Amino acid sequence: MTKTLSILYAAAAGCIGLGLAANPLLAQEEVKKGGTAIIHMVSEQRILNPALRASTGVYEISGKIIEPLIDKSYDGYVPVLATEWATSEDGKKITLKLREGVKWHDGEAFACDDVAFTAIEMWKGLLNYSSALQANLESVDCPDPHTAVFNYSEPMPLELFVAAMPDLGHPVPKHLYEGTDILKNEYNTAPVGTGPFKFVEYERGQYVMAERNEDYWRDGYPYLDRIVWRFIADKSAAGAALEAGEVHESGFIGVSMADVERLSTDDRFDVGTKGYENNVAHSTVEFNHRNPILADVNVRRAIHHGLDIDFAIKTIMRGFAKPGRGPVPSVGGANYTDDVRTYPYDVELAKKMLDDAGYPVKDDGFRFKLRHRPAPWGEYTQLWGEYFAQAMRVIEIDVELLNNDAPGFLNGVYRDHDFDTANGWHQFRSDPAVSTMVWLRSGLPEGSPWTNQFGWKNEEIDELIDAAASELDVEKRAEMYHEIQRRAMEELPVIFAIEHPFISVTNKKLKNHHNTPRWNSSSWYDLWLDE
Amino acid sequence: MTEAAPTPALKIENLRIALPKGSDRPFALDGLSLEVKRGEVVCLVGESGSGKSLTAGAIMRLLPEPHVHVAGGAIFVQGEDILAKSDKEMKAMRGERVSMIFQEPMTALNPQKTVGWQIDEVLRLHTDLSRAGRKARVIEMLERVHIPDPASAYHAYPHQVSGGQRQRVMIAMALCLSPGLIIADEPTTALDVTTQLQILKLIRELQEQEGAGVLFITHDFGVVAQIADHVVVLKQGEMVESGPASQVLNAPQHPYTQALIASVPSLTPPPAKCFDAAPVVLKGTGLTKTFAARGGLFSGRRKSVTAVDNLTFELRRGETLGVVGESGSGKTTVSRIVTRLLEADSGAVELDGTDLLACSPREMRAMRKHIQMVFQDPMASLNPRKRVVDLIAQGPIVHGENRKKARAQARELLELVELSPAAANRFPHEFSGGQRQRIGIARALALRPKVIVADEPVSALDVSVQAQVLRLLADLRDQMNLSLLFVTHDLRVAAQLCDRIIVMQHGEIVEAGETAAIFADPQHEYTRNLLSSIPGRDWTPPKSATNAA
Amino acid sequence: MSLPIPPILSYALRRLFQAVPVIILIMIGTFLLLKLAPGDTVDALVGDMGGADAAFIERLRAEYGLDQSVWVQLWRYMAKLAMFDFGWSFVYEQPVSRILLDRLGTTLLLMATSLSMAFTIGIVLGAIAARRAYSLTDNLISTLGLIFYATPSFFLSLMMILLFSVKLGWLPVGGIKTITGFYTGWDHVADVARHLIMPTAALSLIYLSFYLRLMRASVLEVAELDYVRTARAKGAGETRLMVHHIMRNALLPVVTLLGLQFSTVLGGSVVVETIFTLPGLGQLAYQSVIQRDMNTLMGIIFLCSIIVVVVNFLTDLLYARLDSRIQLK
Amino acid sequence: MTMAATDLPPPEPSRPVILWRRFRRNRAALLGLFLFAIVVIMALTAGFIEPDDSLRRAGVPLTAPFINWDTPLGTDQLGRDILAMLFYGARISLLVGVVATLISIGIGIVIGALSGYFGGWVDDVLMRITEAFQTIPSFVLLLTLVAILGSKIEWIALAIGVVSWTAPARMVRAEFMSLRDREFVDAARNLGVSNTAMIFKEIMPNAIPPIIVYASVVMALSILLESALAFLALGDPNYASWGNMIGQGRAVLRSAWYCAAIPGVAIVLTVLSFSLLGEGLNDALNPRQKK
Repeated sequence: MTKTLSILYAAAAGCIGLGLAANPLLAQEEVKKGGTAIIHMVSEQRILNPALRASTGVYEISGKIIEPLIDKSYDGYVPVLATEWATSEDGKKITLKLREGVKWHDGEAFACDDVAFTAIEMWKGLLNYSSALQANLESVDCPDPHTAVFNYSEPMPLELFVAAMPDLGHPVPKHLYEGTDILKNEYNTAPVGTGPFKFVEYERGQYVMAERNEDYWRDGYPYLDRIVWRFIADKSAAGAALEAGEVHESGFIGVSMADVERLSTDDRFDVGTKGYENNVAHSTVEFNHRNPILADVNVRRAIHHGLDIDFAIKTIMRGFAKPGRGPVPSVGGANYTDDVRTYPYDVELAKKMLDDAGYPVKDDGFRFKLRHRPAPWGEYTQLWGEYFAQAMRVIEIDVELLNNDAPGFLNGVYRDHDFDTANGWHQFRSDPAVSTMVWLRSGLPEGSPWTNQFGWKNEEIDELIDAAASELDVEKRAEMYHEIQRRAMEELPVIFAIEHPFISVTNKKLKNHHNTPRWNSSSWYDLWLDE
Repeated sequence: MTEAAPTPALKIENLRIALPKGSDRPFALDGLSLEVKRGEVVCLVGESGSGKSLTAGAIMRLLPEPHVHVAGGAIFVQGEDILAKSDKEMKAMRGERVSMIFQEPMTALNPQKTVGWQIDEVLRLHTDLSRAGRKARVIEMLERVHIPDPASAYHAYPHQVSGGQRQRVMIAMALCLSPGLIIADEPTTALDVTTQLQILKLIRELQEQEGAGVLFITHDFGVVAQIADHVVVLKQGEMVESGPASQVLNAPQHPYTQALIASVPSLTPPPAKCFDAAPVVLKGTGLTKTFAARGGLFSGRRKSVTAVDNLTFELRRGETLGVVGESGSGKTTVSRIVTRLLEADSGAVELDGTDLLACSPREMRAMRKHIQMVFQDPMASLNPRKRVVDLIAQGPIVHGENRKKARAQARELLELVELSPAAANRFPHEFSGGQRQRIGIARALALRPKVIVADEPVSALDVSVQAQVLRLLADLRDQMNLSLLFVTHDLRVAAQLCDRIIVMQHGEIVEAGETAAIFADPQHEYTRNLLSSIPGRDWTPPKSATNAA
Repeated sequence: MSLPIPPILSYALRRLFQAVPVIILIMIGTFLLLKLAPGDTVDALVGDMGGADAAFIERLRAEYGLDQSVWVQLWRYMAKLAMFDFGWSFVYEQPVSRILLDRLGTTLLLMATSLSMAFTIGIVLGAIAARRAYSLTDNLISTLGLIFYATPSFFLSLMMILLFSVKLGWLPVGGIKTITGFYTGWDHVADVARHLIMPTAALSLIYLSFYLRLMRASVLEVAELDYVRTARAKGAGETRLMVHHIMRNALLPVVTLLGLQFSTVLGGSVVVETIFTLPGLGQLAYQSVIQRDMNTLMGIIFLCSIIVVVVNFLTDLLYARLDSRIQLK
Repeated sequence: MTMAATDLPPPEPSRPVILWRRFRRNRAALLGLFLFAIVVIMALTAGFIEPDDSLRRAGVPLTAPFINWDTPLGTDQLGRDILAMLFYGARISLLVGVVATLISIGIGIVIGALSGYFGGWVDDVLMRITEAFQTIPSFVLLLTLVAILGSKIEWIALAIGVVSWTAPARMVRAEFMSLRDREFVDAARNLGVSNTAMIFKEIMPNAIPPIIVYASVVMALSILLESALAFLALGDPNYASWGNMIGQGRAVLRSAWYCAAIPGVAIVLTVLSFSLLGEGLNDALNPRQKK
């Protein structure tokens, strides 16, 4: 799947493939030790405790300082702080062997107590997304300092547990948190972990700095002396900083798409999507199904036909994207199918469908008006929203864009449901179980962002989603997801219009970069700088 | 310094000063010739716009060039042709060989520098004296201009000394290098009459000591009579008469000079009329007004000033009551209290038996038509955005008159105040000062008031215009049987117009009575002092001249 | 006749006393205003996290006291503020006082440099323009000032970054210091100065024209005054006139503007700090608004009020020093 | 002898003629007027340039200027015609400028007039409120208001007006305080004119010239503020505004500079025109008092 993507994107922008292909050759070079890698980040992270906040931004920094129990490589899940994992027959007990001889940065030994404390106090109660996952976790036993036993009241599939660990399985030192107000603990912003780099300082609004951990448990690592994460909110300025050599890498499309395109032809940089294999996102158009016009599937279909997705990909995403095919993205492996209904760009057809649906053009030149909320997540969501309005006017639907800042947008769409259509940018959550669930399942509690708050309800799909989640047979499960995907494309509760990969721009002086599937979140113990 | 005695301090030959294009005349000054000998005071007399101040500018070479520039003639300061001098040479002349005293002592001194520093600057610019030497010289000068406590005055800022003292400082500055020529441009116009006399005496005294020539510019024949050895009269840039003071003052040759001198109000009041039979129209009782400095919580109390203290007066129908005093005497406050533009602290103002001070704002608005005002500054008292007809008609309209009718009446009033009806549709700035004051009078009359309060109505006007306006006021008063409360600082004016006067000092009446009686035999020392300070008191303008006014 | 010693202390106290109701008004107004905005800090946080489930969101809201009524929240806030407790920032996970302290330095530095640059260059150019009023020099200076004023600061900033950082490589694109430089002493000062050149230029060029125009008008006006004529009649030359007689009086209205401009410049620094990633209060204020970080924003506004009060006080002192006629009462 | 009282000087030309003569003397102001006229003409003729929808896709995205004559100034990322947006943007700029200025000057006049005319506690209270508004950095207040109201262009104009009234208020107050002491006000009061008429009919007309001059400053500021909001992605995307164009254009600044530069120059020239106009109006309306 990685391959297909690479080829595809290489086709879109010829040079990226070259950049990636050049990598293996360079890997032969002799490793140089020392140096400081400077990494660009768009927004400040403020909290640096991955056991309290699950987001890529937090991992990007804290992943070098606080290690997870288990990480992911191109060859599958690999042990980090946990060396072995097993489950009991009834699936209610998961036993982990913990790595010995690991020390926290303050010199204390890492032990099962830490894992037990973090799991109960943070993963279960305070960590977003994890609280659902660990809802049935009853206790964590420590038969010895290097064995942790997770006790569940209901069976917990081991694969699910393991798959969640790279993101939701970061232990923190119990001795620094016990007996304190966890949410206000000072180590949340000055993390102490076991990772290859030790936290040095966090200058608000400027940078976070971490330095080499001399006592790192992987002998001889890390190579770098220091990592600095620099916050530059303005993407144009970030592009300039990359060019001026003031930062070495910018991940998660931290520069404008125009600069991504421009820098991809620049010899000094590797521009590519490698290292984000689990991370793709959709640019969507979301309908408020409470609006009777939009409740009509033919109207939604007509709208989709009115969107020139190829144009949008070419112009807004500079070709670094592909048309979406429903809630499961093309990186979804076996669960993905492209055998779904598609909606080619066809203005005349769209107009005809709207006429047929009973919405002829009125005197003012429009059929009806939509109040559209574009997500304020920066350049492409903004342009995508404006493109939506532009395209709708071509098929005689008037669109009023309601621009707001982030809380205003989230509130307007997800809590007040004060919109007809919205557009957004939604990250695929590694497993279709999660994504289909949040997007298509009805009956979710009000107010949580990036979930189905659109008034969409289809009992058959609800049933399918529930069934797929508990299905153990991999093939059957995949078939169910194919079916959900097909129905989603048929019914179009949401238009998953464009599938985006994430893109990094990396200075070629950085070596061993983007060598794992969640590279920006990983520990970078083997990263080095050719300077 | 040149000791050659015959060289005059200043000699001007056929001087011509050009005005910028589009001005009302091409030359501000056309063909002026005069000579100021050492030890002589030459008065350059003229009304506003006669070009007298530009003459001073030309001598100092401080005209606002290139718009206004010397277009011909020659100026010799102590024999040197200054028009031929370079800027640098001229700079060296100024302050050292020719110096100047200005009209407004407040604005003519830099507010941010001490008095000492500013006099010292002259020495710094023109001498090599040491610091201590300069300071000694400055203090000496301050002593010579009779400033009390020169040592502390040295460190005072201009705003910390009184107007008269400031003018003394200016004089000290002008004289400190003993220049051969001193130009005094209306140096006493802004001063009170008693101060004026002191300053005039001081100038004379120092000039005699130094033997310098003085070119004294003024519009006031009283001042001329007081100080001049020689007089030059200017009219619209042209020299109309020149001669020894006694000759010009007492036997003017040119009709213009004659008219000017005739306009100077005589100090002899007309015979007293009897008003005992007339009813009292306006009566003030126990009026008191104190200005308290506004204080905050931490500001500390500032001294409050009692502007008017327990003032009582009566005004009968057809009578003119003059309120006379120097600045700060509270005379203006009286006019404002009576019209309730200012709230008195206590007392009563009865207008035909109604206490104005007890009226509600609504009642007061209605009462206002009975008591109207004529203001001092004819420019500032007319709303510049209103046409004349609207200005005059405004009062009646406010009091319920039909607009059309009010405007028609306004046009009639214009004729009454001897203005062309064509003036009705113009704006105030298109008129001369005297004409504007006529408009102000018309406005006051529009409401057919019983009482007119006039606050220094002629003090901003040239002497000839002043005479006309005074005559108009008197005529109207008699014609309409008006009562006039007339506030003035000018005793000559008071003498001409007022039946009775009250003399005020520090908010109190020091003397009151019939004008003729007071002028003839002042009882209070202050009144005596005032009367004796009137410049040119001993000179009586000749009445022989054709009385054009 | 001698000048009494200005009772500065009592004056300062009185100013403070007057400022208190204004500050209370500001604080309550800002609080209620921000409460009117759709969404709260939890929305912003959850948006930042990339989502969370509903129960978690409710828990956070309760944790932060956002489930209380607005008036309870306001009362609690004001009660704390009365003890100079700015509260906790849920966005930065730090006490607000610490955040403010971290940011204050940069902002004060930026403002001090830009305002003093704008002021100095503005008055010098203004004086030159006025002395050669209506000449070519004057037109050039005045028009140039207006053009700078008319150029949006973000536009100017972007252009400068393009030219000086990317094309020429002379200046860093942003930040307040070279993070990996570890400079100390004068090297540190020089490093910070290098980082401040472009933001200072961007910010000061806007305000420059204010001072320039005001100074030009002021000099022209003062030059017409009687005492300048007096000084000329004493034989003083043009330079002397300018230095001793015109400048100080002409400066008075300009100094007043300096005091008034402080909070305006703080507002103007929002954009400049954002582009140049300067960790200052302007950028923080912007972030606080869009994150609904009530406590931080309130802290900034409070701090800003205090600074404005202090700056105005200092301006008054300066004014009183410049103008001998003014005595502090 | 002297001029007879009834002799009147020849009548002056009408006021507009005088104003124009004074205005004309300032060459920079004439340039300002010229630029301003261009902006107005652009706003008026926008409908001719693009009768339909200025935001429609008009050509291949990111066409450079002077290549395709259908889109003479090129197109932006979504293929929108930069020329059409420029013309419609003039409308938005003028709209924002005029509306915000009216609001700001309106509030300023009311507050300043009351404060300056009545003085005393009215002045104290109103000035405290003004100080409060001045203390909060206006741009931060603007951001807050936009966060509350959302980014509709009407709201933006309103918010800009609301944050910029303090300076006009102070100016009007100062004008009123100085005019209040002028004799013509006493004269009117002495005629029995009421407070309302005094404020609006006597004093206001005299306070208007400096307000008009200041309005040009507010107008210029409003346009700059709108563009700064748009730069922070808080503009109204339903309209082609110059600020929006720069905000979006900066993403392609390096490859398609014209997307940001053309509206950038438009803003500079427009704001410049207002400033120059303001100077000219100042010359025309407040000529130096002759001494």
